[in-house]
Amino acid sequence: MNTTVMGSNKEVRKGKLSQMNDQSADKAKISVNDLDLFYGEKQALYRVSLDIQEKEVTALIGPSGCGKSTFLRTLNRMNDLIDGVKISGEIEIDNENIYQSSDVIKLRTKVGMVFQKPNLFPMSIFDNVAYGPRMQGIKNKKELNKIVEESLRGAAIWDEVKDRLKTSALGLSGGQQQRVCIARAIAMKPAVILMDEPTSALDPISTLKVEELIANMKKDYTIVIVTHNMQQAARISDKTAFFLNGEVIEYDETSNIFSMPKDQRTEDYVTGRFG
Amino acid sequence: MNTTVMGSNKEVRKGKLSQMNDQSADKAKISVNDLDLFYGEKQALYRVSLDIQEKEVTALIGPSGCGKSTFLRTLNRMNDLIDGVKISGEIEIDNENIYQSSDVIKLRTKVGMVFQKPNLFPMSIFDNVAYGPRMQGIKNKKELNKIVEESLRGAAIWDEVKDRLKTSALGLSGGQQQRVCIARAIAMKPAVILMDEPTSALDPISTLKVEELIANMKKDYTIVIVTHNMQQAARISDKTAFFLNGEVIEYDETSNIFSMPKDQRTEDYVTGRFG
Amino acid sequence: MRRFKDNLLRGLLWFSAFLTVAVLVIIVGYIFYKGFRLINFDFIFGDYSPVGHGGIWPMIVTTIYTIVISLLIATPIGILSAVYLQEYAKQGRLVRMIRFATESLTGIPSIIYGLFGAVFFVTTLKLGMSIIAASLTLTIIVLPVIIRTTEEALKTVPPAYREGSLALGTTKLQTLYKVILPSAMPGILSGIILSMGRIVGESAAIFLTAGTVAAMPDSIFSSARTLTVHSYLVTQESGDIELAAAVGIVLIVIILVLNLSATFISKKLNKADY
Amino acid sequence: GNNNENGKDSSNGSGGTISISGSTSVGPLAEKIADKYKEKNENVNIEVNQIGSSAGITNATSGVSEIGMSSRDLKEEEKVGLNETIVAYDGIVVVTHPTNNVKDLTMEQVKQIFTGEVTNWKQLGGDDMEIVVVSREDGSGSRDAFQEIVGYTSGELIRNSIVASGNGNIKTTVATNKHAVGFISFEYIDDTISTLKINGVEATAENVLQQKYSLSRPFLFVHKEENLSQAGQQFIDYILSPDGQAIVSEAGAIPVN
Amino acid sequence: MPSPLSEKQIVDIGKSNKRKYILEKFSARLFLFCALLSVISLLLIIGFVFYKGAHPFIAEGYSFIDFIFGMDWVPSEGKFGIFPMIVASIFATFGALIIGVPIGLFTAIFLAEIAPKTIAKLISPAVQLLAGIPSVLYGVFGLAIIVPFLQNNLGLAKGQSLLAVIIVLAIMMLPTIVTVAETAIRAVPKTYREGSLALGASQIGTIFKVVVPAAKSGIMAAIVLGLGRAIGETMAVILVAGNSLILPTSLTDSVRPLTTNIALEMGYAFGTHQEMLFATGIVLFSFILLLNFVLAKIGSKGGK
Ligand SMILES: Nc1ncnc2c1ncn2[C@@H]1O[C@H](COP(=O)(O)OP(=O)(O)OP(=O)(O)O)[C@@H](O)[C@H]1O
Ligand SMILES: Nc1ncnc2c1ncn2[C@@H]1O[C@H](COP(=O)(O)OP(=O)(O)OP(=O)(O)O)[C@@H](O)[C@H]1O
Ligand SMILES: [Mg+2]
Ligand SMILES: [Mg+2]
Ligand SMILES: O=P([O-])([O-])[O-]
Repeated sequence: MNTTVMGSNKEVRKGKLSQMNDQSADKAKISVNDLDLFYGEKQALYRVSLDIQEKEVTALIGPSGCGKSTFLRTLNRMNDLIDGVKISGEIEIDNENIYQSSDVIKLRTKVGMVFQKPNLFPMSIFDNVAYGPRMQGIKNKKELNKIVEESLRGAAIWDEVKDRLKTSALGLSGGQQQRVCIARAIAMKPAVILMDEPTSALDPISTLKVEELIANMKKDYTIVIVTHNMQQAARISDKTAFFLNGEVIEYDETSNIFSMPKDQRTEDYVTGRFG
Repeated sequence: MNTTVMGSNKEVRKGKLSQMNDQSADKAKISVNDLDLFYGEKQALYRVSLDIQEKEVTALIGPSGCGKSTFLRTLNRMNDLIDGVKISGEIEIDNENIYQSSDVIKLRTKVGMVFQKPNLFPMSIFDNVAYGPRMQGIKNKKELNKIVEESLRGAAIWDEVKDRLKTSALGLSGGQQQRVCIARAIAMKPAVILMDEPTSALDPISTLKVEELIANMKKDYTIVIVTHNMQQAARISDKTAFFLNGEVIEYDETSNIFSMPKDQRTEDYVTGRFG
Repeated sequence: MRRFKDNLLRGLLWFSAFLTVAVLVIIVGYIFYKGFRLINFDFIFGDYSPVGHGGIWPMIVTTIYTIVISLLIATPIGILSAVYLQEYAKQGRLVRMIRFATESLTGIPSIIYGLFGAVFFVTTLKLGMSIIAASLTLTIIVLPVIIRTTEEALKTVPPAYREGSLALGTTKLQTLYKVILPSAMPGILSGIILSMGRIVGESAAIFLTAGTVAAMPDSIFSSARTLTVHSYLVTQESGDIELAAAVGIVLIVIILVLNLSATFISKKLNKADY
Repeated sequence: GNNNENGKDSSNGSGGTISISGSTSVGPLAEKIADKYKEKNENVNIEVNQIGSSAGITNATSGVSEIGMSSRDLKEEEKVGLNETIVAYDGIVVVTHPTNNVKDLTMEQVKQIFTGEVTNWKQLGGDDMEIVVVSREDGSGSRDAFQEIVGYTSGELIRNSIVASGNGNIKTTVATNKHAVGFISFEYIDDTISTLKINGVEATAENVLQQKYSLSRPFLFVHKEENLSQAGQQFIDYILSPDGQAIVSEAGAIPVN
Repeated sequence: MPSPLSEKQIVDIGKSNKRKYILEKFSARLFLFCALLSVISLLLIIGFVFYKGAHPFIAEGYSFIDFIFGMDWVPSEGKFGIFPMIVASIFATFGALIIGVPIGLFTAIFLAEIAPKTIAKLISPAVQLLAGIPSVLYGVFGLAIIVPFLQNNLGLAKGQSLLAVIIVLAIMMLPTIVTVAETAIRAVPKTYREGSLALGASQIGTIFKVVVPAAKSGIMAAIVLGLGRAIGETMAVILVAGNSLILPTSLTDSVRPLTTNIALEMGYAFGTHQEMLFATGIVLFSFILLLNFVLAKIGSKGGK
């Protein structure tokens, strides 16, 4: 079934995209077309269309409540969990319409996520990080140990927790918890990682480490990150999308967005003159 | 009783302070001496001593887990709620030892707080903001309306919520929630406001607004703010304290901390070379 | 004024707790005071005889049978029902209906359950007056208790746990038994403890379905007498309050042991998570 | 479980399970006799369920139990297909609180008490205090018999009488209330309550047998012919035997002679 | 970082996902089925009670109005009026609610919020333990202690009374209400308490304005379950109610609630009498449904 859907969608997609963004049409890892999203009666996203390139970091910026988190959460269908959410439009990842395929599990294994607030489980640090791999059926202790260590190192938290892996993860400070959350997502080695202000609770040191990490991961992974920190967006991202009231106002190379935005509102926002 | 305590304490305090910081001895709004804090066995603060001046903004910076939040929470005795917390040393606010006086309620009315994670109650927005004043016995509808509007305006959130004051506060986005939290604290018109990374969930626009607000409030209030954002600390604070592993490494005028720190570790940290 | 109100309320809180504890202490004290004299090895472990006070070992065994069987059936069904209501169902007519049904079941007097069990399980399903017929009846009685308490426990699990787990590509089922149920465990357990209490305390529903045969049951298809039914008959027919109280003491000890083991198990479960 | 089938299986020998259910008044007596009987016939198992006369009769009719016990006469509608055997008689005695100094009543006075014509012990030669009447529940064998012999109907029973379920309940109620008067079966007499003479006659088994004391009623075993196993028949025979009747006396009930 | 999954593994995951989805679907059905079992049970019980209880009115020509509003209950004379019992049931239930709910909730709040940990750790299990004490023993206690107490202190001829029923039921509700409500209150997130306290609210203010409202749903559950216990209780009530067939006019009158009427006579009832006891069950049932309905209404109103 999937194949037919894929085939037919591809054509639609190609057709659409060729009008907009010729050279990147075939490489787009994630392709969003005309996405509308409603929370019950309230519309939160308006005709959002954007192509996210593979092995790049895409930053989503915009004022609070503009729909960044909402958009991010459609990419791994986390909004499915909320009652009364209606979605129209198309989202394709690897040329597959994620709302037509029914394999949400595969989607979410492929598209990892780090949330705005740390949401560790009431388990040990080790079990938190090993959670995803275990659920995929990895039982081997050595392998798990390896995954957990790598992931924690990757999230720049290994040294702080290596002696207390078996203690509750909820005893950590906010920043520490958030970094374990990142480790937990990394442990799944997803293809795409969605991050919703992952560093908003981190100190500059950890933030830098995570930024470095993101820069590193970019080699293999596609990353979409929501951030309120302009500098961060400027530092780490390749492309930036500016959201306002549920619409994408401008989407371009990060350097363009910050140095020569086309839209007045973008300029106002990135220079802090907005509102 | 208070007067005697005050009298006797004053002398001790003066004696101590005169050795350290003569000219500000009499003006210190909050004076902390030799504060040790333990979570059960684990020591989280080591001999912290610092004087916080009235009508100034004092920023607390330092890497994640260094004890900033812990310190902040001793100032309004929020740590009393955690089992197994042991405190030694002295904290005086307005020359009154807050751990000797038993009137925690008065202390907390005087010392407001905004937390790291938004923690609105499951009530309407209006009821959240009116909560504190109501608890103080204010029943008059007009008065409450006025307080709520002023506070929400003060937290730069009025326009976004004025049409939905009676709906649940939990339906707001993270940033919106945090700003309502600030409004809730402002509504109490406290003398001191403690803020634990109040803008970490806000976009730059709201952040700027809140920073402006803080600058404004400084005229009347004493503000202590934990932040991970160096720029923010530099922009808004008069004094900055750098924490590391539960100790205050350096405490000075903000300009000094950022331009000519005395301690190598401070310098490393503020320039991002740390770790 | 506010102070005064606070102090008044605080006083009421202390007073209520004191009252509760006092009442409970008096009741337990009374039961022990009345029945303690009869407690000895023969009374507890001896075989029943219709003359004198008789041993109560067959009733102890029957009581344990009913607890175990009813809980074995009711606990999974109850928990899964609650899971359905909280985690799976879309709020709608069906859920309202189920909820209404469970709530109504809590209010039905046990005598009606007894009559129903006697007609449905004993006669229609031809189970005869037996431990199994009583256990099935008890299952229906405690089902709403387990459902309701489990639902409440599930509600307290933060949504962030669900999101966190699902975002890692796990199924609802995995999320359920790895994250949600473990963090809801204490609440579920208190529901199970309440249910045990209800099972142990039941008389009307049991004597109509299991009967009152005062002999060691051969199997779960035997008719038999539980401790509570025993103390009921004794109170009702011979007015021997000492004997009823002595049986009560044994019941209290059994419940105590069950509660402690339930708590122990939950601690174990929690440990296993770390 | 399938008592019924067990019973049939054993219809050739004298082993198997005999299931008996019914009256809570007859139950203890049946248990005692069964206990003795089992000592002699080890391969017999007797289940005695005390669940009320009506339930016992229903069970005997439906075959859930082999034998039903009743402490009252069967209603016409209940009689269809059931055989009755009187296995004992039971005396009923009027009881009061031990401190009550009224010790003897006429049958007429008993009637006046229970119908509410007399409401103060003073009127009966006792202290000046209200009478609290304690009766059994409607349908109880004891109550049926008591009312019939004393000569009043349920409709005439004083309205605010306490209604207690079971002999034990009446006993406890009367034993803890100085005002109270009730009636219980001979089997349950002890020193927590005081027993009254009726028309000057002491409530004893002898007096019942000599027909001097008229408050008594039969204890019945009922069964359906086709459900009664050989073992069951043998058990009924045993009860009616001198051995069985000796146990009846011992238990405080009155033998059938 | 190299891609962690080889081709083969990816295929495996695809397969196991299929299994997962099948399991997922199956489990959802199973859960629904479990949930429906309660409905089925309820329907069976209702069907059974109605089948038995409606018979006299449909087939034997008894009037339902006379049944509900009749003042006389003399089964042997064919008089079946349960009005006094209805009144007794209502008084007993509300009386128990009025006493038991506040005391139970306040105790729960005390244990969850105020009591020192050591004390709470001692009392909570003790209270749970009491949920398991058979109702007969509560009845014995009521008969041996409460009834004489009322009789002596209120100067009555007999202590079996509406008041005794109310007290015994209130006591019996306590363990259920305390246990369920305490769990619910403890589950309220700490951040709510912190937020309120940091605003200078007193501990008591915080408890009553933030914590208790946040635990509302659990508290309603506690009340519903406690009420269920009170309405469904028979054995203890039989012993202390007196079971007189009079219309109660004061707390000291002895009464016969609907449940005791059923339990008291069912063992001896036959034919129409038995059916009328089932009809009593129907009335009781309607009473319970009505109460649940009202509570649900109150619950959703408080939720706004
Ligand atoms: N579950 C929900 N139900 C109804 N409305 C919602 C829900 N979640 C979010 N919204 C609304 O949708 C809009 C977009 O919210 P979203 O959380 O995506 O904003 P955001 O850009 O992530 O903001 P922030 O930077 O504050 O996190 C907001 O107006 C918000 O109030
Ligand atoms: N309730 C607690 N029990 C035990 N240890 C705690 C508790 N709260 C905090 N800690 C520990 O105390 C130390 C200081 O924590 P604190 O939350 O004050 O750090 P922080 O500087 O605010 O960090 P962040 O920037 O991540 O919020 C950390 O090592 C933390 O693990
Ligand atoms: Mg967001
Ligand atoms: Mg902190
Ligand atoms: O219990 P009885 O039927 O013998 O009164």
